[in-house]
Amino acid sequence: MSENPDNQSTSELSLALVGSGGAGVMTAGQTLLDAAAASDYYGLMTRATGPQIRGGEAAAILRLSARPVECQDDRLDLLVAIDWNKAERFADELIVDDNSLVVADPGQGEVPAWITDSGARLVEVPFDALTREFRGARTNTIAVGLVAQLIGLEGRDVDATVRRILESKGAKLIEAALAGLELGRTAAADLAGPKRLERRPEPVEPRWLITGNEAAGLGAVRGGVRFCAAYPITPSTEIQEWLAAHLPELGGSLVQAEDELASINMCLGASFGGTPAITATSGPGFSLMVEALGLATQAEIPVVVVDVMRGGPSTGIPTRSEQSDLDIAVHGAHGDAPRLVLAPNSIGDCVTTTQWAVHLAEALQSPAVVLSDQRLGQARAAIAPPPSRDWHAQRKLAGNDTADYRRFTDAEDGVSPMALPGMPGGEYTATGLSHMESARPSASGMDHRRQLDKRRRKFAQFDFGKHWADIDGDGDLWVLTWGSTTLPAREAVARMRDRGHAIGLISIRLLSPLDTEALTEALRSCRRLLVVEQSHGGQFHRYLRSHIELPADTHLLARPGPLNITPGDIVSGLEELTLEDAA
Amino acid sequence: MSENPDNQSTSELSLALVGSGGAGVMTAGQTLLDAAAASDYYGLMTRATGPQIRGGEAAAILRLSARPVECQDDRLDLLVAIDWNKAERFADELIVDDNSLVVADPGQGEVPAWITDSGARLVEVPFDALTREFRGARTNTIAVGLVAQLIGLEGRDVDATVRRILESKGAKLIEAALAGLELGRTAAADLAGPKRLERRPEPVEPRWLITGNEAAGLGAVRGGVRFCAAYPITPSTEIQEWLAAHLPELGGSLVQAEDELASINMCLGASFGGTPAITATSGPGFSLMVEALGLATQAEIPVVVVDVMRGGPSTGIPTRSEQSDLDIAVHGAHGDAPRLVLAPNSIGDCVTTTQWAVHLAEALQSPAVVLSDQRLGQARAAIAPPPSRDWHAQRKLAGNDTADYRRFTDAEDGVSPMALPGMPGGEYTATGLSHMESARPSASGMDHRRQLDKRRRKFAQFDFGKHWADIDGDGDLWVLTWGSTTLPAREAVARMRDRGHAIGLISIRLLSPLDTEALTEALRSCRRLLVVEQSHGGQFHRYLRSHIELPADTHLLARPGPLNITPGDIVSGLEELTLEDAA
Amino acid sequence: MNSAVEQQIRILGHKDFKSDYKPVWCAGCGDFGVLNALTKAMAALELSPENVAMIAGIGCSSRIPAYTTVYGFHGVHGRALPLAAGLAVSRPDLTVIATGGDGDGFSIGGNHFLHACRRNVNMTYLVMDNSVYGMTKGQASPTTECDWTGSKLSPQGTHQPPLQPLELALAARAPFIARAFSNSPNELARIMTEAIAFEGFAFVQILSPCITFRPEQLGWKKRVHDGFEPTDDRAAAFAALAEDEGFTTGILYRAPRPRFAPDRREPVDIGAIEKRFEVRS
Amino acid sequence: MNSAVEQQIRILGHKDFKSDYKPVWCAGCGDFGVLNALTKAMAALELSPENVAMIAGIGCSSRIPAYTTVYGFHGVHGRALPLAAGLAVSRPDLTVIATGGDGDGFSIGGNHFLHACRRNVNMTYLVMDNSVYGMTKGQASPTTECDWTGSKLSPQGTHQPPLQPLELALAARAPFIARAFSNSPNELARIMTEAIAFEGFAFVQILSPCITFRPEQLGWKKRVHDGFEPTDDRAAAFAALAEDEGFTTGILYRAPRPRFAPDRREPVDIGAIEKRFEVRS
Ligand SMILES: Cc1ncc(C[n+]2csc(CCOP(=O)(O)OP(=O)(O)O)c2C)c(N)n1
Ligand SMILES: Cc1ncc(C[n+]2csc(CCOP(=O)(O)OP(=O)(O)O)c2C)c(N)n1
Ligand code: SF4
Ligand code: SF4
Ligand SMILES: [Mg+2]
Ligand SMILES: [Mg+2]
Repeated sequence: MSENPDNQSTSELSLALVGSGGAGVMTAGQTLLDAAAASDYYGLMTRATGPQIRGGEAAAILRLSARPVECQDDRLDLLVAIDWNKAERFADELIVDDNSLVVADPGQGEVPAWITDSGARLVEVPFDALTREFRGARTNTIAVGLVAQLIGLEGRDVDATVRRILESKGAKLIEAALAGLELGRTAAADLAGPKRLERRPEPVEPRWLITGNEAAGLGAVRGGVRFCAAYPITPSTEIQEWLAAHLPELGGSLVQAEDELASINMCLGASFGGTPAITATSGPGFSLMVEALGLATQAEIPVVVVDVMRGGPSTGIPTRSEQSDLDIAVHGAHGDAPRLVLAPNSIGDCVTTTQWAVHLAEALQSPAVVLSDQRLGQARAAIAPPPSRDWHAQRKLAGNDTADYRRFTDAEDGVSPMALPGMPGGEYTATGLSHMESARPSASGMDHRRQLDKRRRKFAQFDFGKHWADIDGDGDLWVLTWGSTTLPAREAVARMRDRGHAIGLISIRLLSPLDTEALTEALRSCRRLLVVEQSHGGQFHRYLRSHIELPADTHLLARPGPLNITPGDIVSGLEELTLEDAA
Repeated sequence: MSENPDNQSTSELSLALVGSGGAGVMTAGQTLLDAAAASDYYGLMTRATGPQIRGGEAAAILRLSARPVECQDDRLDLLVAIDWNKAERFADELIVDDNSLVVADPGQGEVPAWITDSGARLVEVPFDALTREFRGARTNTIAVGLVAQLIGLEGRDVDATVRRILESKGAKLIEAALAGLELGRTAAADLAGPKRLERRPEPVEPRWLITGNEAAGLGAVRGGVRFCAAYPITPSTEIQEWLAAHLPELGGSLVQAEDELASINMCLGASFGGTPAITATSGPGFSLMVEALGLATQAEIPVVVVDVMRGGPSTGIPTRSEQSDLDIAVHGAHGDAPRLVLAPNSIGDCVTTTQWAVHLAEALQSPAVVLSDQRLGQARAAIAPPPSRDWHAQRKLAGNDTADYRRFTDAEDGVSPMALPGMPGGEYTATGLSHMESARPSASGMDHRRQLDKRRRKFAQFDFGKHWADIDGDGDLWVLTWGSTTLPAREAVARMRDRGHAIGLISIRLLSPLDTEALTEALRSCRRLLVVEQSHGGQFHRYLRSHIELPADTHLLARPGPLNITPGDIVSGLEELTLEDAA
Repeated sequence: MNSAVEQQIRILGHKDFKSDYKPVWCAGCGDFGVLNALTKAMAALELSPENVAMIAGIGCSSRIPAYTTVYGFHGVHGRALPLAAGLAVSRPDLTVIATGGDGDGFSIGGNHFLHACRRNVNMTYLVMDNSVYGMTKGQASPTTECDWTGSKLSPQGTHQPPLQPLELALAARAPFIARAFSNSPNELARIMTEAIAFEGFAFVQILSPCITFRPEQLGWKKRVHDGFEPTDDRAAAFAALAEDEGFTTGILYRAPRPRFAPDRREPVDIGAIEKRFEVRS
Repeated sequence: MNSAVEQQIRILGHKDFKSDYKPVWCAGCGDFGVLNALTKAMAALELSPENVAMIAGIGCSSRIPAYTTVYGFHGVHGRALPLAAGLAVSRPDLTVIATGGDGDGFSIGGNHFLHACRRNVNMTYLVMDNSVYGMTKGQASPTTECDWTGSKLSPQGTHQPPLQPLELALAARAPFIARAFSNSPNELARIMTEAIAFEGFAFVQILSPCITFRPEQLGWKKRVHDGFEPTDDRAAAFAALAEDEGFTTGILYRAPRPRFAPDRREPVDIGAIEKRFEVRS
């Protein structure tokens, strides 16, 4: 690490880069994250963009830390504005204060009020003018050089990262980029930075650089998925793209479908043939899939849908996160159609939960919905490698002795052995009609009930183990949440503990079927509960109420996306609860 | 009324006709119902059919009464089998006992065990052979003549009804039919019938002969609907057909769409243009509409969808009833998208509730779902004419002063005045994206929340009045239900009262938004509650739990369709509750 | 998947392809003829039931899979083709036959039909066309004549010209396009045999009368005539259609082209893929 | 509805049809040219903004309604045509223009396109075709060349021939079919004017380059040439398409036929309808 004695050293730091699309703040952010990772740091970068297709306003928000972090801090140590074009759109996410440093190009417009009013220290760097000092230099590389220097990133890690990212672009571009880095470093030389990252002790643990969407793709193939059909939709497309690149390497295949009606049905067709299948989408696409998901329930065809949630209803806010598809994930089917609904609660957990979803869908011959969101999916992080699990696609298949084979036999554990095309003697016709054990359609209420009972039983009797939730802590004060809001909740809980509070956290991973017994048990000591979710309607809270008795003193912190829920917000919510108690 | 002294006279009677499709039991049933109506009776006919397209087994089940009835009794006084072809499929709906008379053709197979074991009196009539006595006579007309005679229907009313039904078919057919009636009457002459309907005192109230599906169509046009786009699906097609015949008479129009995605979007297009619009469908079609319903929520376009529920999930049991689309009706949207959900609780109420739905959708610029079901929709009844209501489509429109018009202005009552194409100065672009008051798309969390708050407010502030539920009775014992199960519940409550129990009944008509305050208030005196619904998963019960605190002593009578929920079943459920109490 | 399953050489007759379920169809429905011809075609091709999958949507016609002894999937309305594509792409060892009615295939399923023609996955698509929605009791379908007033849903007719399935298939680049008649069993079985044997997407429109809701279709017998000569020239095929009034049978167009095969890459194991995520310094 | 609204005679310039919203489009996107030409066409037709409705789906191109001063509806992906049909059928007094991209119109919306061609409701359909999904950052659309490997979702190409919108429209019986180029403003405005003035369903494929994800489309300028001569002969139109490589512009086909009009009946009041339910004895 370079030395910069006049600022305080730290093991953790938050920063952001803003600028209009052409300025390349996302690439700059990724370079810094990757370089910090190479310098043995953990870290996270989230993206915020405006509606413009290309060239609109953009912000890359980073947190770098010596310990694993997956959520942004409440505030920034450093904010670098290559320009101020519509940056006020992100004002509620880019919080600076009198401990923050703000670096801006004086030629790119006035510093906005929310910055000047904040008390942050302001420093001018003429990024645009600097580009003229080396032919081909770009403002974003200059910014990378500047930031790296200010926060004390190892120069060789930054250079190596830039080389790697530009690998395929030719020597000339690399040369210009390295010159840009140098320009930035020089500009930083006489600046007092914010805190400086301390050097990490060696040796360090291995880490991965991965986005939540890539992680979901990996989880799918770890679970045994070998087929994907998909239709592009923000913010899920990167899962599809990752699978398009990697399924063929694993002997699998991906089909770009004409729409979501086709993609989900293609998946059902593949799965009917014995190939574990997945599709990825977001709210509008998911809405188009609910009919086929009902078919999967009735015909007992395993299939996994990853819904990377964004703001809704309707087209909503395609580029920003929300946790408001819980209702449709759980209840989006006509008829009585309980299904598996799971939610990853960290970027690394996107691997694990998606893998588990494949395993469960296959074991239970059921559709499974994985509720990820834009916050997890499009964030890139340096994380500890997700643990390997031996969850694989293991379908209960019909044996060789298929005499008198009945596809929907009323099995005690609710899971009827499945025959696959190619198995002689197993021939049957899968159907969305109510049916007898033999698969023969039936309009009889008795046959109907027998299959409904059986399907209920398969969920009730399965041992989901302890993975249904992450539970941590004890005491009478608890936070209950799910999905990506777990990340600020974890941090809030840690802060409360630092202040001496006994507090527990439950993050539910298996939302449906909900393990009401275990949840009730986990909440046994709880007298004050804060439910945290990123939805306007409090969908999670209502869902919990429909299944269990919540403590009388339950508060709800529900906020639609993309309004931030920070660790600080949750701490405030908890303080209210504890204050109330004191009063 | 004809005289038949050897049987007891009655003001109410239940009977059924069974036979394979070709036998025409449905026409026979309708003839009897219509003739009884002409003889000043109320009555109801429900249909049960097998999966065969034409010619499969069928049963027409009738109840005729001097007082309004809309649900079948627990048992039959008379069962007429033209043949026994697969009649056992309906065994659980055709309950006979030692007070019942069963008439069957000895040439058409053995009497099934459930009949012979029942203790019912058995009588043989050779329907098939009788047809040979008059060229062109048909077994079903003979059966009508026989039944009419046995139960004491006025001959001239039967003859007139037959003439009317066959009006367009020519003299020859009418002649043959009348001869058939006569053959039936003669065959009945030396039979002791079951009970005999007593003559009704004159003058009698006016009555309508109508099916639930026709009633929904009428409710729609009463409310002001002038556009329908639809795609056929059982059991909703009759609504579409009724509107196809009648909208053009009212200056409106109907388009048969290529699928449900098109039909719902056509409705939104028409409604955007200011024309109140409706579509009718059933579960599978409804599933395809949820994306567009989310658009209607976000863009605040009124629209009504009547979902005539059938067995699910997936294709399920297309011809039979179930109340299992509550979940998707309430929760079937990605994002936070509260919508109106209503349910008629009688055939006549299909008029009223559909009309109200149109009124509410228009007043609140919101999608509204009307949950009817096959039991209501395809039953035909002689009922009191539904009361006329002054609920009309009354949209809050932008005024003439459109300077600075903002389509989604943050109105205090949550309802932003709407401009319609053709109004100068009101031009705006409706959108499914999150937006500002001006309708301009926005990815800002603040704009998003403002519109979400506004839309929540429009539901919260609206005065829905007392129609949200039918509430009747008091005491500490209550039945809580919705939709078509209200019919047996009403009768069960009446029977309990006859036995001296104080008991109350609540049938919720406005399911969403649920008036939790009023419901809690209505249940204030309730200590023991029976929740009744026709779903396997107890969707209604879970939904109630998510919104209100139910009494500790709450029982659930939930049964999937088409398994019958009779008044007797509900009485048994109530007895258990009261017994428990006594114990 | 199937490679492990030992294949027995059996010579099966067409009755071996017929299940013992009694069809829900009305007596006299054209679909009986389709079922018969299909079982004959499968026998003629010496297929094994376990290696054939019939995929259907919803409708009277779509009930056909369960009346055979092969694997079947009776999906939801309009989605037979994507179900079949997913199966055929992931299990190229199987013989995949998608089937259904004119409503299922050309109304709600029209988009998948278009894209299936282009995509050219190796499968057969048999549409039993009766110009009506039989299952829902007689509404106009896309192929219904515009002046048919027999439906309560369009009592004054459809107000639009019938869709032309063959012309559309040709415009959408289907490589095998034919028409047959359920009442001409031998020609039907022959055309089906060729369609199933064809490598790629083979589409057959089968005129199959609905005697219940379109009894006048009994008259089709007199109007149907063979006449199409297989060509691989699109212009010639368009020209043949210009002459056709909807009752010419035969193979209209046959022009094999590379069938859809998804991306292929050098196989690696998951460990190697995971390594790419590791932080390099 | 509109009959009550008093009509003012105003002469509007094309700028009166442009809103003050800044398009989200990339600088240089072909859709700017479409917006310009459209506002010119509306001015030339002396339309009043309040009597025009532009209906779009989702995509870069589908954003266009809000950039005009007419009524607009930016619906969901692929459903512009049914929205427009519902509006046009119920409000025949309006000028209804449906619009969107090639993904919106031919991929997810393909079925509605087929049926809109047949149904022939009085409206115009303008598709801005850039052979790519711009909005979702560059995936292949139905009109993408099969060997385009620029998308991460189909890195080895699409494995299927591009869909031919004009040929499909012709096969599906659209009565007005044209192609234009966003970079030929005068011809584009002229064709739009004719399409909007046409009584019935008028379809215009507009080649509109995506400079961000298909920068090579800047080369279209050199390939595009006029050439179609309007004909009302389907065979001639098919023949013209056989010669076309996708870059001929002009009106290909124009053959007015009765436009869709739903059933009409003698007006009665609701009371008379209700009377029919009364029990008669
Ligand atoms: C999503 C959905 N919409 C509507 C239906 C109702 N439906 C069942 S079959 C059918 C039409 C069948 O027509 P066709 O495909 O021509 O088959 P046919 O019965 O004539 O053989 C319809 C509309 C359904 N099952 N699902
Ligand atoms: C149901 C649904 N699926 C997918 C998407 C994502 N999506 C938005 S626009 C688009 C494609 C747009 O392509 P095109 O219509 O060609 O418009 P362009 O952006 O190229 O102008 C897609 C797939 C969506 N919004 N809704
Ligand atoms: S209704 Fe028509 S298509 Fe259906 S089974 Fe009967 S004859 Fe066949
Ligand atoms: S991405 Fe392409 S289509 Fe979209 S605005 Fe940019 S240039 Fe136009
Ligand atoms: Mg048909
Ligand atoms: Mg495009």
